[in-house]
Amino acid sequence: MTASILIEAIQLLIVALAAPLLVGSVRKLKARLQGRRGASVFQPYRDLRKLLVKEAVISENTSWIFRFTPYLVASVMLLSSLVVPMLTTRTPLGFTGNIIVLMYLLLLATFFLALAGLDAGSAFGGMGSSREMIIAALAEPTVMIAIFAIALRVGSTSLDEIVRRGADDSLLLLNPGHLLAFVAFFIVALAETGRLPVDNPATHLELTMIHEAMILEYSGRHLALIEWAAGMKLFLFLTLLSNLFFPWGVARTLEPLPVAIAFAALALKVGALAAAVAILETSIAKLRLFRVPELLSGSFTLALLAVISFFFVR
Amino acid sequence: MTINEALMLNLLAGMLSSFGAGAIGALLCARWPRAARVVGHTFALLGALLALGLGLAGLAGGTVSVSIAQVLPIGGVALGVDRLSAFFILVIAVAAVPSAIYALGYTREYEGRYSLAGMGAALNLFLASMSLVVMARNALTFLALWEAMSLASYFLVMTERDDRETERAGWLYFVMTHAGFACLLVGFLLLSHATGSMEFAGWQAGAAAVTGTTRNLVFILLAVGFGSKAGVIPLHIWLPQAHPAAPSHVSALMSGVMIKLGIYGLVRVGFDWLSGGPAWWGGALLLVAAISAVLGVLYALVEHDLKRLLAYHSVENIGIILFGVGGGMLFQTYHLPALAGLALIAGLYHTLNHAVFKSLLFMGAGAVLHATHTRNMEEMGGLIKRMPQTAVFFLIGSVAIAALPPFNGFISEWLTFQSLLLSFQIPDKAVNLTFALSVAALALTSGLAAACFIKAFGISFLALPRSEHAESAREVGFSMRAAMALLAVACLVLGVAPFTVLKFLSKTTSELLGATPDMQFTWNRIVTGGSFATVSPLWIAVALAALLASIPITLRVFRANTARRYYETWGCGRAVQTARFEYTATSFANPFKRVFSVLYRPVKELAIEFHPESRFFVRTISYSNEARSIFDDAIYGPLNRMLRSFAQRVRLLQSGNVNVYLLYILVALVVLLVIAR
Amino acid sequence: MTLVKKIWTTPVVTEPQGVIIEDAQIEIIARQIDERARKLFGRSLHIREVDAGSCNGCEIEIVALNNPYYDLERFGLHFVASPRHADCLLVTGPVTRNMADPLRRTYEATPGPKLVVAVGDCARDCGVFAGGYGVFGPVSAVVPVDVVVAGCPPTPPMILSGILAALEKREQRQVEITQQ
Amino acid sequence: MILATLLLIPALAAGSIALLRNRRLMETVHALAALATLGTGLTAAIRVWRGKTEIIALDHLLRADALSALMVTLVTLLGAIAAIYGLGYIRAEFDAEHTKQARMFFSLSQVFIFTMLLAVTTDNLGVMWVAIEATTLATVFLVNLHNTQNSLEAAYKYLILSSVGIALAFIGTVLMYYAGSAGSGEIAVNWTSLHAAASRLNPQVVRLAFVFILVGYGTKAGLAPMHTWLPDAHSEAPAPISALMSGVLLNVGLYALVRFKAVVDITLGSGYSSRLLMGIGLLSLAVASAFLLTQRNYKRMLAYSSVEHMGIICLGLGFGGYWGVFGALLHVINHALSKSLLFMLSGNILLKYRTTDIRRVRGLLRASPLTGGAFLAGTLALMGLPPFGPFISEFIIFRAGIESNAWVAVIGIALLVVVFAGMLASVNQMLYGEPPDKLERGDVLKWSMTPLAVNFVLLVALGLTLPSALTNALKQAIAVLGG
Repeated sequence: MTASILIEAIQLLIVALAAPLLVGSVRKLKARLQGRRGASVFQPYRDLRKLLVKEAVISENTSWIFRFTPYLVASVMLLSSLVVPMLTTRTPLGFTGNIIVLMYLLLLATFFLALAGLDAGSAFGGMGSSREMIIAALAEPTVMIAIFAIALRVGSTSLDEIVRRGADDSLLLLNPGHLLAFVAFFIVALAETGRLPVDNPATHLELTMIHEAMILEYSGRHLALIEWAAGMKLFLFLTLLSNLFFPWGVARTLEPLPVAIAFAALALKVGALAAAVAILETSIAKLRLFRVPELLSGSFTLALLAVISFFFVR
Repeated sequence: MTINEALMLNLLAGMLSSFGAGAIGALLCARWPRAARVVGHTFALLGALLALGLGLAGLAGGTVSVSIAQVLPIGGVALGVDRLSAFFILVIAVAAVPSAIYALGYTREYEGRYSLAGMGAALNLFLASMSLVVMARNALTFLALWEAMSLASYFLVMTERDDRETERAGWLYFVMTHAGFACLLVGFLLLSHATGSMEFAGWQAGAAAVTGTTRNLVFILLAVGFGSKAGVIPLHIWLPQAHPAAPSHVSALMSGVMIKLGIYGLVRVGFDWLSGGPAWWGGALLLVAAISAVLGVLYALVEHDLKRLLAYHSVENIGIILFGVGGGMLFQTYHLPALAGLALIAGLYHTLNHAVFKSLLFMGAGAVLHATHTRNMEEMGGLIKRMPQTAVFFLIGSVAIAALPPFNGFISEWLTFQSLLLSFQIPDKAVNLTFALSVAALALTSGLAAACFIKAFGISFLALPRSEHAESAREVGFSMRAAMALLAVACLVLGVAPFTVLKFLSKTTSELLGATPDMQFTWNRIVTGGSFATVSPLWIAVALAALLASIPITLRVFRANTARRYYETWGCGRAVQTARFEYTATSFANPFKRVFSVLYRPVKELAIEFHPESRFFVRTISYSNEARSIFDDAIYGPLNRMLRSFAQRVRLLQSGNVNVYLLYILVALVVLLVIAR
Repeated sequence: MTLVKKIWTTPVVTEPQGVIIEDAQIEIIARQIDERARKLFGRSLHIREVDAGSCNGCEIEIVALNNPYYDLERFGLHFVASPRHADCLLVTGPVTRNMADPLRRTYEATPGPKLVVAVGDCARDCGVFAGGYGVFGPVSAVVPVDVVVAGCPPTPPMILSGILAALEKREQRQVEITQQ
Repeated sequence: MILATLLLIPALAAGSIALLRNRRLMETVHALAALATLGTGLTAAIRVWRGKTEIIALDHLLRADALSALMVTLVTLLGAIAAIYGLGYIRAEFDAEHTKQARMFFSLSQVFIFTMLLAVTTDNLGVMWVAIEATTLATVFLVNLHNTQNSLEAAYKYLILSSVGIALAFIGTVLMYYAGSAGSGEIAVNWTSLHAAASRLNPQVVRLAFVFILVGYGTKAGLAPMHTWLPDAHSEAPAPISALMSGVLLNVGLYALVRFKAVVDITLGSGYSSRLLMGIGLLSLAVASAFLLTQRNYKRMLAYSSVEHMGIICLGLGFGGYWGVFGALLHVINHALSKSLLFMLSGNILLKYRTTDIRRVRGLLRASPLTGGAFLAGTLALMGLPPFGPFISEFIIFRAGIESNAWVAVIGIALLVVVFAGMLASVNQMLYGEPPDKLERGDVLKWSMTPLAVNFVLLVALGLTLPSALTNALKQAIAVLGG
């Protein structure tokens, strides 16, 4: 019991603390790929610390929704970090919900973020909300079908079960459905976390913004929470991708050594995925907004193929 | 606790006499509108409370059967309560109680404008016929009550009768519902002919003997009849007309409850009267569910009339419920009763949930309408500051209908997902694929629903008021807020403590299917499909609350700057911000319109009037972007035109010329003589 | 593929810290900024650029700060899209009548603590545009300016050092940076 | 004896009114005669039903069995209601200067009642034929009571078409008689004799005869395509007369038809007449639905609705079997009650709005709540909604239909939906909205409307329950028809 609580605490801390590092690393790698030196990988921590000491300028038009949202979004991400199996196949709080619960929790955060975007009455915010929601809505079927594909293979939608049974299956990567589902989920993860080619996290042009446009009004600690939450979301998605599809090294017991190995494995896997994200972001351009549905329907097709392949291979 | 029949009977009698007293009392007070309002709604409330008791008692296992041979010929009136009936009585009551409370305040401004006596009578009649129709135990009782329910609701829709739009809405509603009734009539008559009984019990016993075309025909007819009441696409067209036209508490009842009786009928058909059928029945329901859910929400997205938007969401939610019902039927076909139970529970739970949050939302919309006198979202905005409590209630309803934790919509949608995902146990590839696509449709629906309610809440309640009406809006009266508060609390309770309902529902479905559903649950946890999935709604809520509380504390501990300064919205330094800078509902929906343009087939119109001196100065711009309804264009429009042109042609027969008339008689004679030979 | 290859073969063009190629100042300034900014903004400074009527000469120089050669980001400096996110306003150009109010609003919209750096001769004293009918006045006539960077246009290193100066002299208003 | 009295009262009343000059006196005689007729009629009917017997008078000239009793009840009951309503209506319509019209109205009304009573209580098919022809003659003048161009044209058409129809019916009757004579020697022109000899009739001739009778009496019953006179005549006649024409007279035509059907069914089996009746019933429904869908005149709307309901009754008769005929007879009652209610109310509306154009009647519920409310209830009843009688009778008819001829029943139900759509649109238009500005609020003819409460109460009662007395009465009537 103590060990489980400890593991939960560790997971929470990992997500909370490593998220800015992950963001920093992706940025650093991107800078290097662009031939720049770039900011330190720890720059996001500095940004957050600075934002916390600044005052918050809040639009007069806003309501409590605007102020409440950053806290909610951050809380949702922290809660999600307790649900996702990171180091061990047994997350004590895992029973709070399966992967569908996780997806809906994330949608809750998006919901409020989009509301906050509308709250100030600025055209940018509304635009961001509208765009964010169409992408979120279109990504949803792919997520669910990809989940279905995984669930079919392991016979469960519980995150623990998926990881545990996946780890037992040595021929995992030979399964075509598995790989298809992975690619589909990866594309969706990019869309959900606001990465290229769906959204450019570094843009300055309001008219091309999606996520940024929604948070254009935020400042000070609110902005800090939202940036932090965005980092955590990226971290969570990369963790999901790595542990659901490549559950290597995840600890089966709560003893220190396997957990330590799991930690290292997690760092490696997430690092590799982060590198993949960075390379992808450097090598492709952002899609026009109305091209994004095509990308997402492509990923949906892949996910559906994964499901079909299960039924026909079975 | 055992519930004896006397208690049930007393509750039933009490309920009916309250509704009766309400109806008659309201009519007697026709000269005193205020008295009519109070009497009508107070008795409605009392009756609804008794209905609540009846429903709960029935769910706890109480049964009752009443039959009065004297009233209605051919079998007389036969009523009975089993668990399924009791559950639907509960659904009715759960929406009816707050509606009655709400109506007390809401209808105050009707005094002197519309007939409150008629309205009070119709409301009581409506509630009574709804509660009774689910208890009906033979064909004629059911049909008579079903039509009485339609009639009462038609009167309620016609309350604000000065409006031509209301007139059209009432007409369309009643005609559609009557067409549905005609289907039911034929279906019932066919079934009773085939089974040789007018009693429902007889149908169940004799259903196995009904085979082939008749069986399928009965199913199709009943599905169409009940589907038109439920508002499934393409039989939904009356819904977005009638619900906005009705007074808001009536919309709440119609949308929250009445359309659910279509679901009740479908459940009865599928699991009781016909008890199972070929796979295509369930498959067809799943298809209809997917179409209703996705198209329902898509039409809602481009709708800027707040109440009409909600009405389209009812279409969507009926689709979600049908995923459960249709899935259940498919499972039953493949002899997986445990899964059928799970799917049915999901559908029924969503039925209850939808009743709760849709009533809440309609009441919220009603409060907004009451305060701003408009249903057009483009004229709202900023209401969260002017009507803070209503805003909170509407927000809770929005989050619940968007199926987000920790509210009730989430639980039922989660259960629906689980039941659909567990379909892999069916050894048929085509069916598997159907389910997979249903999963996708449901997921798309939930995403779009979230988007739509961001629009609905965000555009109506947030930012600056878009019109003077919205500017001068005030919070509504106590009774209206109290009603909404009740429902908002219900949303939360049903969301964090689903075991309360699941306990009853699992018994209900066991009674219906003869097998325990494939799920276990305790007070804090639901497990489906062995270990297929778990959820602990209570823990999610608690953990979320705890984390929410901990973040500000943590920030304080780390001495974050807590200073706040209010300043204007950032608009690139432009001089003033007015509501015209805001993103509108139209613009919010535009990306959706473009992405799904195949379905919307939008008609755009851009008219710019230039300054006479120079084309660079614009005087006015008007832009409109309307979505067209495929169904109007493809089905109802042609049908209507066909009927009318047929009628026009037939009218030519009545030329006014006596010679021609005589010719008709002659022709008739000759034709008959030829036939007679 | 060619893109990946190119990325692979192109060396890092940002000048390493400690090697002076063209202007020894950059490095010095950078290091100074590093120290100062750490105190006030924790080595993170987000900049919002405001063109208050400039001929865009200064903008070209400012944009150059973002390129791989100068790579402003490595110092924790970053251009942002909204004054709400910014700590520092970089104002260029003589303030035209139409831009005076927006500039003031932008300043107000920026959460404190905040800096204002006026970039270019025009921002300092309206430059050649002084007295023009559309000109309202120098930046300091509209918002409190921490540092003025002279030059038409100032070089990127000068702008950098301006930002540094701003960090140093927050209490003393109006510092001028000129080419030595 | 009672039958003779029954016929004598209206006959005498008609004669005496024609001689009277005092308007009040006319009214009194009219009302009293109607009530007396009602009393006598009910007594006779109850005697028939109670004793499960038939009353024969005047050497088989008059004969009342259970079916006649049913018709007598309807004629006298609605006759009385229309008479009392008519007092107020005629007062409002014709002032002191138009006493001539009033006298004509009262007197001819009594004649009309007399002829109808005669038609349903005689055993002699020839007399029945004459009586039915006489109804036409009595009503023709009533249709033209206002003596306008429209009413004259309507009356003219009515006369021509009904006469042609009745002529065909005459041929049918003669053929029937011939069939009897040819088959088995001499028989009387009495229905009883014909009925008794039915099994011995020449089937070929009977076939032929029934077609003539169907077309002939069908014209009188307003069945399509012989209905063309009906909308004109019914909409032009004064409201109380329209009420009787639509509510009762059509049924009298149908009554004649049914009498022959009973004979024909014995000769040829029920299939033959069933097919014809179902066909003509469906056609009536279809034609009526088309006209109801685009109707602009509310009196014509009610008239077409009568065509529709006659179609439904024909369907019920055609479906046959106990329940089919039961439903049809019950529907006869229900239709009579609701249609007469509505036609009388349409009189109120006409007095109030001075127009029969649906589009110009707005806000009826607001302008005259009582009339509007009753009109709404009546149309709901006509459209077959609970808790009114027609709902039950239509249900029974279609139940019989599904069991005997499902497709016809389904088409019938579908056509009813179209009818529903059409009527609802018209009624919506009339009842709701803002009444015209100049119109003053309140109901007209308040006290004359009181007897309408009888219609209303009976309609609701028949919608909620089926008293055993009525069931027994109908059972006996069905027995007469050989069902």
